[in-house]
Amino acid sequence: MAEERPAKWGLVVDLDRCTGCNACIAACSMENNVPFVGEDEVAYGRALYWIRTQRYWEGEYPAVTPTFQPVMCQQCGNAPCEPVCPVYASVHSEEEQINLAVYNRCVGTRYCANNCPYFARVFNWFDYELPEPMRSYLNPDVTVRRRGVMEKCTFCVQRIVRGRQKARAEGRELRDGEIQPACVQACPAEALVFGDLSDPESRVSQLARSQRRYHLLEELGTLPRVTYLKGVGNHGG
Amino acid sequence: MAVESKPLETVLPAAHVEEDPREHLMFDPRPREEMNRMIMEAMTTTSRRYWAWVIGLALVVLICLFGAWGNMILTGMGLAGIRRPVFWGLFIVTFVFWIGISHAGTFVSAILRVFKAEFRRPFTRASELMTTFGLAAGALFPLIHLGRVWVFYWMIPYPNARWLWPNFRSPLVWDFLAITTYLLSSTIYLYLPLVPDLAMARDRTTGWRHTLYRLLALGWRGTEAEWHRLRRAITIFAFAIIPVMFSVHTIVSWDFAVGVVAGWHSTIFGPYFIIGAILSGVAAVVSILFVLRSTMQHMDYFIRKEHFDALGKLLLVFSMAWAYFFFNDYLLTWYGGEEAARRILTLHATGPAAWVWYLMLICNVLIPWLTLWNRTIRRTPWAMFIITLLINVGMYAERYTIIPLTLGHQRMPFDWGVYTPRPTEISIVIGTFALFLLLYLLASRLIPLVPVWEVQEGQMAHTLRRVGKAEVPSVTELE
Amino acid sequence: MSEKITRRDFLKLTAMGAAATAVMTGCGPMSRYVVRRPYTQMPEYNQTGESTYYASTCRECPAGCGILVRTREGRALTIEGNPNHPVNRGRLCARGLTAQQGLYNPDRVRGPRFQGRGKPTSPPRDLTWEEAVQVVGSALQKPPERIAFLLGLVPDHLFDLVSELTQALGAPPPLRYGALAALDGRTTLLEATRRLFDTPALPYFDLAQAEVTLAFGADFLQAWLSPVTYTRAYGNMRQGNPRRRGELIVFEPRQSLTAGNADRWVPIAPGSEAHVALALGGRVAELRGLPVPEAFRAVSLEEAARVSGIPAAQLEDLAVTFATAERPLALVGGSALTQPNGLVTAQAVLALNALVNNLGQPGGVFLTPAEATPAPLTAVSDLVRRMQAGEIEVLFIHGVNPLFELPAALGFAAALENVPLVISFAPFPDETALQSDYIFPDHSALESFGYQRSLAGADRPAWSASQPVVVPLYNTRATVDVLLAAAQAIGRALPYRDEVDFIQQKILPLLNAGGFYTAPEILTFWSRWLQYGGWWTPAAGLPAPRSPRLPASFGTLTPPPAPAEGQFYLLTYTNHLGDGSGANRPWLQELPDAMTTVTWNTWVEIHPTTAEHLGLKDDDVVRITTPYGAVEASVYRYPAIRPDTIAIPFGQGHTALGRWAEGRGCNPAQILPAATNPAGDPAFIGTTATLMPTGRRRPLARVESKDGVYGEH
Amino acid sequence: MQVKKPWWQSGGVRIALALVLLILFGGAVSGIYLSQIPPEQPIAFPHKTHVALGAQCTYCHPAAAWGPNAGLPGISKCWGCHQQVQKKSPELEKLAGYVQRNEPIPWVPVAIQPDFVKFNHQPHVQAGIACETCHGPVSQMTVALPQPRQNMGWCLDCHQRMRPNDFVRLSDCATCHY
Repeated sequence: MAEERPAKWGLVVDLDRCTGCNACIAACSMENNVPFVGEDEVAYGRALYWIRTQRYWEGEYPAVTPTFQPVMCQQCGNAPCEPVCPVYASVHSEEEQINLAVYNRCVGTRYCANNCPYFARVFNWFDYELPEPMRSYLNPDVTVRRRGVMEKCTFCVQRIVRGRQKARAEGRELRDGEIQPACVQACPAEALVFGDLSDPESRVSQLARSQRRYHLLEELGTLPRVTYLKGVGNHGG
Repeated sequence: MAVESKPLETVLPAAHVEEDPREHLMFDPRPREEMNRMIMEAMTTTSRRYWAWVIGLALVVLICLFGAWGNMILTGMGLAGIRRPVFWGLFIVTFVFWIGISHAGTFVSAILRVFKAEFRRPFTRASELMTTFGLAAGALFPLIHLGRVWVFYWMIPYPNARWLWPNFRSPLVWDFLAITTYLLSSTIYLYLPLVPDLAMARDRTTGWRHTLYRLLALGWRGTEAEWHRLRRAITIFAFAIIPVMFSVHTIVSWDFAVGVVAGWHSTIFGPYFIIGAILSGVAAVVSILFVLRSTMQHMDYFIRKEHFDALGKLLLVFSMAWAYFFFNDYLLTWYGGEEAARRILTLHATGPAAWVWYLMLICNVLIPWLTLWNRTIRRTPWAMFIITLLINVGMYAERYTIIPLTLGHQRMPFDWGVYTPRPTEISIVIGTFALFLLLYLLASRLIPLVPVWEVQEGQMAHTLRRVGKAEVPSVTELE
Repeated sequence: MSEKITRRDFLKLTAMGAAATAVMTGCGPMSRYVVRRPYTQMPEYNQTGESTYYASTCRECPAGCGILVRTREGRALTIEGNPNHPVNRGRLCARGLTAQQGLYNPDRVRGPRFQGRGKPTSPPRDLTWEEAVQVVGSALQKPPERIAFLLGLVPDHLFDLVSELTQALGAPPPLRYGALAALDGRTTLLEATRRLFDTPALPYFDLAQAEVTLAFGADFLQAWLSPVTYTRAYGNMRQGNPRRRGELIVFEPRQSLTAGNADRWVPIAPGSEAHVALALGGRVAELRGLPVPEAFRAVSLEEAARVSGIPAAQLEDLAVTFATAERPLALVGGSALTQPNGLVTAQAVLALNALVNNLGQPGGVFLTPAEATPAPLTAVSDLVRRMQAGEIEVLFIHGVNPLFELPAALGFAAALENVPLVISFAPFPDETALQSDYIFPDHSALESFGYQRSLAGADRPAWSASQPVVVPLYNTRATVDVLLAAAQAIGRALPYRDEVDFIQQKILPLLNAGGFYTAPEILTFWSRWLQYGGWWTPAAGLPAPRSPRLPASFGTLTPPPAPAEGQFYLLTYTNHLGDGSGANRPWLQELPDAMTTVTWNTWVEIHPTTAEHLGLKDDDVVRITTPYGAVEASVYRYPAIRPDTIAIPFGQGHTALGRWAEGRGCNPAQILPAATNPAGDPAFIGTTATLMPTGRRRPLARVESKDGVYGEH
Repeated sequence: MQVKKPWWQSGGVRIALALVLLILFGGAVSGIYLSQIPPEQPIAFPHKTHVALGAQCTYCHPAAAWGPNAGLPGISKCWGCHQQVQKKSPELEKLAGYVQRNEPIPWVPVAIQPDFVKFNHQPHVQAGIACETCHGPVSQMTVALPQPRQNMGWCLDCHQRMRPNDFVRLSDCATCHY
């Protein structure tokens, strides 16, 4: 049996490739049983996107151009959400080096969400029931959250765990690119790359060393595991 | 017992010289039995209006607080107006408000006791009750604001089948522990000086009141040894509870200050919150004293203009101190130079909800500074009532500025959001105010609201001595 | 005494508390016991708790992306891209990713029924499939020239079968129409390629390897032809080309997602694309030292600058950039085609590629096989005319929602009244289905067999296969089977046993056609076909267009009329809701529009200075009036649109189609003209509209913070 | 001392109070009791007999070896043997009935975890954990019985005892909760 090697999962977002099409949101929501909340609740800022594309405008007409930046949980190495949770529902995984959202432990203080500088966390304001037979598409690998629970991007930890179990059952190491979160898998522009940052040869590590790299709100010292690659030139960010 | 006589000028400010010292409670003694009777009368007299209030408030508590809360538990936190990114709203604002109010009792009875401020004597009990009931109302909010209140006990450290403990790094756990400690110690501190008065009441009542007071008076007989022990206990508690009081509001401020939220992440928050708490607490004491004085029998004997005057001076000082810390908050942010925090503070004054910020400054600074320097205003109870109510409105606005208005405009402008309170949370907040008033109303008819023995003790210590041609007030050091 | 009682009461209270706690926290698993029914015959490939994947084809738009549907215990869970598929290479867009919300939509039509056109005199009632087949059979027995089939853009196998059926009956061939194809300008592209290259075909632009791309109108990142293909190509153009980072220049009156991602967005006046393309072509020919073809002499650079509102210097700069680029590519589609000058634009831009010699080159233009192409709007209006004239006795409708998608000005609704028998095969109660006599619901896409063979995004010959991934949820039946059964019942049987047999016979020629797998006989081939999700050649390769015959003129040019005072050019465009069939997917509704972040509703985009001029604020409801009608929508002050243009997204404004679609926003088809361009595609561009504030406000559910992004409170 | 009895010492109130308490307490006790008894099964399947006859657990629950769920046998598996076995018993009659109607047997699994616990049999079987370790002495049971106190501490305790060096990974929240 191959020895378990702890991983340091990381994501690279190439903003020069990203078109802002939002397929990542759809992929994520369907994989992770993220409920839709309806027009009024979205208008009030209660949509439950685990990943959303921040769209700012640059320049003035006619040289105006949008900049797209998909933002999801940055899986900080030094995460502000973790120390403030009174019950360890927001907790660091030593094994995967990501921030876990343990739904069944959450009591719903929402402090983690206040303290997340990336606004990556969303809250189940209500129980969002799906009419029959829509519940049939719910992914059984992901817990359906009830009201009063925080949730956020998990890097599709269910896929990580499944992938590791599969590799272990077959007695081999994980291959680079074998595990892909739903957003990475769907991204039509191939702007998202996922992998193990502790392996210097992995594709994600190579991209994360790019000269175009930066991290969101780097000055806060949160050590995000998501690396952004700047758009090139003064456009197309 | 050292007896010292002081020159008149040091005891009373120059302005008081012409005043007859006999206007002061301490120099206007009445026979013990009469005073006891007055207190008993105040405690046992109820009017139709009183019961109407009790029933009304009880209904409000039942419907607005427990009804709305129950509905929110069953439906979801979405009934409150909180949203991404403003995850804390009125609940936490009101929580901090009540914790602030609860500082008054301890401040008045412990700090003023330690500093031997004699004017405190008639209203220590009234303010200690505020502490306990303020905490009772405030401590509900950490529960109310939980998304899943039915598993609140996971925050309590106890060995369990899950092998899990609370996260002691979390300020919410500190908060939980601090508030529990404070509630416990302030309740004991309320109870200790109550014992002789309960015994007094026990000896003057029959029926269920007698039974109740007999149980609560713990067999107090008033022997020298009992008095000695009581004094010791009160002194120990007075000193012990002061750090607890400071720690509680510091820890409440840490709920915010240890966060990475721009505008919260400030070292000044501990003292800033304590000063704010004392300001709002003392103001609330004045408001309550006015109500007691104008609604309960014989209270105009115990609570006099001199008390409003003294508390008014305190308020002025604390308002200035608060303004100083408010200014410091800006100073630190400017010096820290963080763009996000700077933007937050600018937005407070210019954003869509800037009126809250101006309301805070007007109520906390402008109004006290313009009025409280004036002796006549300080000695006009109804004016003081209005001013202190306004100060508490200002302090509420301060907490509102610090919590939802700060959370709404953090580092990622794309996700900014404006928070609007919704009926459910407003109703719950009103419900806790009703709860506080209800508890106070009930307590006012259950326990002596004025610590008779403390007043009597003070009156014994204060005497007018004839020095030459003048009558000079003098105080005997009791302990 | 009393003390004792107090103590005892206290103990009682404690016990009660403990008991209550025990009850409320739930000590045991009693409430959790559920009955499980194991398979009677456990399928070998199916394991409880393990996922099974089925390869199929996405039918949310006609691009035909390959999908892998993850199922477990007979339920379709998530949809992933098929990594081998030549169109999407494992990638997928939001529409495909949410297709299971169509399958499990609670508002589906659950069985054949008599619909009665929603008239109170003939209330709907359920039918059996035997009755349904009988109804279809007797309908097919009507005089053949009085039978009409109106089909959607998917699936191709149904179109093939109906073609054979109508041929056998002697009826006119089926019409294919879809708002997506119309807004793409597909017919115009087909006509342009026919004129220039002699082959009507949809062009395939090798964007990934192009180094300077001029795009006229085509929003290929979101809606045009095959968005996933082109988005992948876009990514590779930016960062996947080892030679250099590709540059993208887009001419559009309103910044679409594509223009938003461009290096340069040129806000061209609507309707002047042909002028610019011609002028650029002339200049490029000069710069490359070629004789300027006659057709390109029609417009000078100055005139183009005047008509389009682009400074001549900028046009010159663009011409130089394009002419001197290593691998230039010019791309055309969408709003550049759906206008009176559309056919000229299409020819001019395709010829521009010929000028820079990129036909069949890497980073150039190729032609995809164009079979089963959509009908032009002119053909549909012809059908409407015949319906109106009472020349149609039976109308079969499948895969299209003409009452929603067609411009209301065409008069389809009124014409439908004159058709005695309308049979819809819609799986959803859409507008048209509710106005039909019968609804005989087809399976939803994830329950059906089928194929797509015209894949505009494939870089090689390819067929994409569909197969059911779940057992049909309701009493639905494949339309192919219904038609085959009906034909048999009336004694006009086609030589196919059922749908699968039909598909197998149609794919027989692929057995040894050089695909990446071969098989000796159909059953082996069939299993591979289902396993891989289709058939395609192992190597990329599309025919290159032959060098074009450039006519002396591409056609007459009409300069766009400048809008009168108070009038604005009206644009409509498709976002992730597509042709509106996606509006009943709640997650597509919840998905923020890429450019505006608005969800769940329709908005009208107005330039901020125009809005200020008109005194309009965000979220003000305005009435948009054209000669053809009026709709109402909330204002979105959009900084990236020409001040003389307003734009409304297509896809909302349903009056039917289930709980999530109904009564939401407005349908711009209500106010679009029925005019066509010379190729027969609609000529929407150039329509002008007036704006009238209604005095009401309806806040849009936007995800962005107006305060944070625009600095407004 | 002549003190009037307070209302809460009056007999009626006390009896009423006692009744309320009794109901609450009784309800709690019976609730706890009900939660601990095994559910009714469609067929009183005798595990004991089958194990005694040498049937391996993974014969009927084969997926335990390679998948997350051990799986419940379908009627085809039961009938594979019982077609041959002539012995008549009422329970076998029931089985024959299901087979005849081609109906799945509506078993009620007893070894279940809540939705938020993602348990996978495969790694446990691979690590050589015997079925009885968690499922109890099935070889002595007729119908399977729920094992009490299969809570988180029980999982962690075993993880710590069996794999002390791997406990960081095996106590990671994401091992079971996501």
